[in-house]
Amino acid sequence: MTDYLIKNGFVFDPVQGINGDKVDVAIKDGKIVDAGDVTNPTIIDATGMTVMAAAVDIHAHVAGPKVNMGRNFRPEDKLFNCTAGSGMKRMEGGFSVPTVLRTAYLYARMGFGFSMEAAMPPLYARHTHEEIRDTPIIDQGALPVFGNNWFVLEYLKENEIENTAAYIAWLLNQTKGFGVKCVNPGGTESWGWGLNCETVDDVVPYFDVTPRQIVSGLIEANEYLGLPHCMHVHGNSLGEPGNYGITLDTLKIAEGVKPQNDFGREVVLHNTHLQFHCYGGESYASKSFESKSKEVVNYINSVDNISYDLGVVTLDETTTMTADGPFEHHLSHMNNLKWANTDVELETGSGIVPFIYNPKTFIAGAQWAIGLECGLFIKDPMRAYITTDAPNAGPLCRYPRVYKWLMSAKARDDMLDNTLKYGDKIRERCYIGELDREISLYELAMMTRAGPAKTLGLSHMFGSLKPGLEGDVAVYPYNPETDTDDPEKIEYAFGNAAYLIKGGKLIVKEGEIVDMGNKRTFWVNAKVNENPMVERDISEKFRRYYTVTQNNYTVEGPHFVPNPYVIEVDATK
Amino acid sequence: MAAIQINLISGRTIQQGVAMESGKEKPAYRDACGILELDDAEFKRLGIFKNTNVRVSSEFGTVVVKAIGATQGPHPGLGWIPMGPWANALVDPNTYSTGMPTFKGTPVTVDVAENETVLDAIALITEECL
Amino acid sequence: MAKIVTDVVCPFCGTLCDDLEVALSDDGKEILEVYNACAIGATKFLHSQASDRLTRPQKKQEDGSWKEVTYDEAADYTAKMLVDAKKPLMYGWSSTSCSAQGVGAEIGEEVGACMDNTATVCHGSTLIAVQDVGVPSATLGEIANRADRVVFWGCNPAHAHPRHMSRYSIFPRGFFTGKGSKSRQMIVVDPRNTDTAKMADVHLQLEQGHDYELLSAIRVAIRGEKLPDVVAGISKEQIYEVADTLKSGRFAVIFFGMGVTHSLGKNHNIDIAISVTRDLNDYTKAAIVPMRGHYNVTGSGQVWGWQFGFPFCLDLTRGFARYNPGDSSSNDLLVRDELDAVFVLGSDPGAHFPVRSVKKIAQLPSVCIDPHITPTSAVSKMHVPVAFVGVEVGGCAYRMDNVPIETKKVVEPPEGMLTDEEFLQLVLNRVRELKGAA
Amino acid sequence: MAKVILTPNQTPTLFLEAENITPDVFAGKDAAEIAALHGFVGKTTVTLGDYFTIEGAGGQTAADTTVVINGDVSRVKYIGMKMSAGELIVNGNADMYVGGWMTGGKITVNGDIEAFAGLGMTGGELIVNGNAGNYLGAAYRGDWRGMQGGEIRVSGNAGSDVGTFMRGGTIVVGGNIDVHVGTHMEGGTIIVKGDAKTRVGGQMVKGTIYVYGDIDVMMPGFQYRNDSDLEVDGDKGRFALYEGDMGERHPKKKGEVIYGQLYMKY
Repeated sequence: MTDYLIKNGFVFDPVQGINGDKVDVAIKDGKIVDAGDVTNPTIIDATGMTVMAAAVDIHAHVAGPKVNMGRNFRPEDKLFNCTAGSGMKRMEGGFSVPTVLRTAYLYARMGFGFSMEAAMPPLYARHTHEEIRDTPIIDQGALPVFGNNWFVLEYLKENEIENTAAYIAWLLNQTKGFGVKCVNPGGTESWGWGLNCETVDDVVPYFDVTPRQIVSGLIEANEYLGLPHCMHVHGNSLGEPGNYGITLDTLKIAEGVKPQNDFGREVVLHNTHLQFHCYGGESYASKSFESKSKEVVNYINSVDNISYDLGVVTLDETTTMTADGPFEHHLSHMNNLKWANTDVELETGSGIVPFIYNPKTFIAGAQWAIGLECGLFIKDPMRAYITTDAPNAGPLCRYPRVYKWLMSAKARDDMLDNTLKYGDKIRERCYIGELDREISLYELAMMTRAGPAKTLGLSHMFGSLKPGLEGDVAVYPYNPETDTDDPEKIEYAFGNAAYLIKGGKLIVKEGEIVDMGNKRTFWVNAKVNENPMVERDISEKFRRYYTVTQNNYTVEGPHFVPNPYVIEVDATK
Repeated sequence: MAAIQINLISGRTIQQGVAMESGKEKPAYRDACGILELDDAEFKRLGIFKNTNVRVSSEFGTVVVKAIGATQGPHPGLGWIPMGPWANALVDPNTYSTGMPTFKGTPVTVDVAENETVLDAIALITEECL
Repeated sequence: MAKIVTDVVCPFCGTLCDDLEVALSDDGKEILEVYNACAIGATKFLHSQASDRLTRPQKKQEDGSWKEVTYDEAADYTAKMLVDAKKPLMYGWSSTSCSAQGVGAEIGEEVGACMDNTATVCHGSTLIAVQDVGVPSATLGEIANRADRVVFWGCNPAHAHPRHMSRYSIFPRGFFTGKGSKSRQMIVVDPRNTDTAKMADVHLQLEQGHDYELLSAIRVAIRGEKLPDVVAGISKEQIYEVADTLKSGRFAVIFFGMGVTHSLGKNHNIDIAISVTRDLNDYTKAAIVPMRGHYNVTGSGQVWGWQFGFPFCLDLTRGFARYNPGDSSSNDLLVRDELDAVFVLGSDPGAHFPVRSVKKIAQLPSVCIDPHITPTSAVSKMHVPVAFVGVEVGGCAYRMDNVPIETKKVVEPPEGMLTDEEFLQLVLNRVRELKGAA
Repeated sequence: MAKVILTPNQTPTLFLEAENITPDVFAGKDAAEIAALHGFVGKTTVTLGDYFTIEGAGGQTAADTTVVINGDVSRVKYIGMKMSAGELIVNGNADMYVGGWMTGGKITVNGDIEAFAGLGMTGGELIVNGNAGNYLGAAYRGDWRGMQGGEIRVSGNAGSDVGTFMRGGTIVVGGNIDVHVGTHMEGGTIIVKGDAKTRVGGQMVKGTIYVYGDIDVMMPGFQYRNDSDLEVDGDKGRFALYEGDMGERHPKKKGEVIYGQLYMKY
């Protein structure tokens, strides 16, 4: 394997406290090493450029059944937008829901090394893994959804944490999943009857359990197992005016819970796409709707065991997709566009609706502002990660644009003054006008690398350039000394990495993708004590209520996970 | 000889499925699919007994099949040929720019062809195409 | 003592039953019996081992006779045909595994083919409708566990999906449907008094070809608006009654099949059935599920979806993917004379396309890859027999509700026979050699 | 106005895809440059010069460029695609996608055209002195934005799916029309001067359809409202107004529900 030495770049690595210093970065046998430890390395001249560890995406919808439904039911998303293959690359297509090839190439061009598929319906795990397998270059994992799973509902009604944990361990193994995702706890099961859970204390029909019990129990089970990632929640009443109170209720469930794991993770709850959960007011009308990002982020600032990602609205035509079935139904009534829904037996559901965040409307502009506020109010950027909840709040390709808005008050003002029709109203109803903070490159590295890697329990592999970590390095054509004059340079640079080295392989060279890498699928194998009761419950449910046999449920073999990276966890003590 | 006009539809039958999986080159496939199911009233109009060979013609082609009594009827005005090359010799290929030929709802004429044989699938397709 | 293989997946229809048990001879070479399967599924397993089966490729000679060739020769012929053609069609892809579909997609991309699957004559209309209005759906287990109103519209599962009603839709005693069929109201809409219709609580024997009008009338009735006295041969009283039955259920499901996808209006018939389902969700819970035919037609749409973004009717000739049924669809391409070569795998257009399209296949350079002798192989220039997927080689397949299940290998194929995937890999390698040389 | 004349000199063995045949692309180019423009036959790239004899030159802009095709182009797709200005005249039959996604200018076809003409059109004029195919002025697959502006006039008959998901503009069909007219229509006007078959205005939300002749089967969701004397596209007559589709959602304006309107001429 070639050794690399990246010379003369401005390096940003918050884990090592390197803030723009010119430090050489060396890679040997696929790992970062001290610059002195490489022999005859290939030199990459990063003069005038920004060097960071490859980025880590903690939450995106890029593989699996609902993503593919989003592709297949939106041919118009690809009209005049498909491109031919060239060199190593195959054909690509799609804007809001790109094909797996375009997803991989986009991530590479944006300097990413790892992406977490944010919601995997367990019964469809094979599908998710087939897409992950066909997405070259980046490492990926997938989070199975648990918040509406019948086993979980039944165990947590009685607060049976050990049984819940045993079931989680079993399911992670069966589906080759990475951690615990919880979407609209209880609400999606209620949606099986056309209903919803709108607060943390609404009772799930028949199962007689509340979202509060589900969230609390899943956090406890997650820490009982000591999984690398914490419980990853998308709370109740997403997108509803006035939902910030429910968000605070959800976050407070984690109060006092201490992380228990061997991976250096310090949080116990990750609230995803916080933007959608920070709304005040009673309707979407400009006289009622308001931002409550400050209230929510201030609470998070006051504790130390919660992280979140932003979910910034990028003001595009996009495709919303979530395991929050009732929300998508609600959305379809708002815009009358096509609506796909799949309820999954015993487990979860999902919905998909195209959506246009129109900058000419007050509400889309306010959502844009709130997402950015979530990134600007944070005190500790190690706990706030930049996402667009791709493709829900905006397409994956817009990440660099979000960086620009976060890093430049000028760019934000330009939006408010020139692009958004209701800029003044948005300044009035949101906090965006009072925020002049500009995220620095050092903070950007926390919010896109060091932070997400730590919360995923992967800081021993990703997120920093410390010797011993994976040889995942991105070099961007951005000169922090001279390119500060024009925010557009930020957007360009972070969408057009000059170099990406992934696992020690040169993937992007002078802006061109030259290698398909050695992609791995990450999953977590949690060992628990034998639990005959849970085993019996599982075989009983398969015999009576599933439409596949238990033996045919297990995802196994090189077809689905050809290049696994298994993280072992021992919870037998 | 009498001739009648009916509306032709086609689709799967379990016999068609079994015969197809047993080999489309075999006589059993012809026996399962080279048939036209008609209501009793249509047999009266044609003046024939059940299990008589008939010629079915549409704007798009002609085929000889054996007329049998409706197994899933009555279905007045409808004739049924199980999905397969015999039905497809007759159907309307117009897709209305959707990609889907109009497999169901082809107006056809049925007349008696007692002395003609029902070809097997391979012979039929060979005769029509080669 | 026979050896029993359990949890076998049936590679026939989109029901994708996964509880089959196959009894093998002591040496594991012969299938003796198939348990739990329907008549068609059992036949598929048993016939796979027919003694008169072809085991080597055959090339048609000038005089119409067939001559055995090697797999390498067949792959070379296929690769040359695809590379030389300006606009080849690669059709089928439904009775094979997702991994074979994946290799096929790479070939299609390399040679700039039009690629289409059997949805084009099956549920292609459904895919178009889903693109227009979406699809509120559910897995089959949701239906087994919850549905108390079950509609079969233009489909006849008693014949086409023989175990559907017992496994998923009518008879199972699910979590919230403990009384099985007694928990459910069954409505069948079909112009024939089918064997499915005979089991129904309500049979609407509509006039053939007027599904769109009847579905529209149900929407009108759901909203409580006025109706004409008779629509599509059904009285308005009966239409209002059916609308009420559906609205009053806790969970309604509409299954539909070729009766609507093949009849006049095609995608619009599905579109409006989906609209009915959408409407019902304002009153209760409702889902709609297409009764997909081939066991893995769904899978090919999925594989193409994540690789190219479209589920069928792909035109890759320009080096990127384009899609428009009516233009890039097999039957239109054939009838309009847009093609100069045809490749078929995992389907039988010779039996299932209108004869006008089959004639075009017969006139063009053509290759048919299929375990069986079929009307397609009869009109093709080359026939490549392969191992049976789901019997002699495993692989992933997607059920009609998109649930992926891995089919099993139960017995070995005859010695020296290749699988679809292996043959495709030979073709892909040869294509790359030819293109590299060019 | 500058004029470019294309005379077909061979029929493509398969079909020629020629979206470059528009005033927009021809503007600023001379005959040789136009002849060098790409077209596609299957996976092969060809030039317009391979299939046409080209005379004249484009004007400075699309607006002052007229393109004339003298001859049969019934095996040529995408003529006038995305055209924004100027004029295009086809003296012969043309294949699919004539004027697809056009935004302005004028196309006249003196012959018949195939399906998908005026797909997703937002402006301009498309005149067909002959018959048109299916999906005239409709939306591309999956899109809810069909024809949004401009005008399509067909002197002969039109196929099925005319004006699907139409949101604006006008389609006039002088002859008869096949099934599914104005399905999912949410604005704009369709005038059918001949007969219609079935499924006129199915799932219609808003917009107006006039039918001068007969409709074989009326959709059950349309309700008779009243009669009125109207002048429609220069033709005076008495029309019966039906509103619908009652099975479909409808917007409200000032408290009043807005329906699709279907006028039948007596």
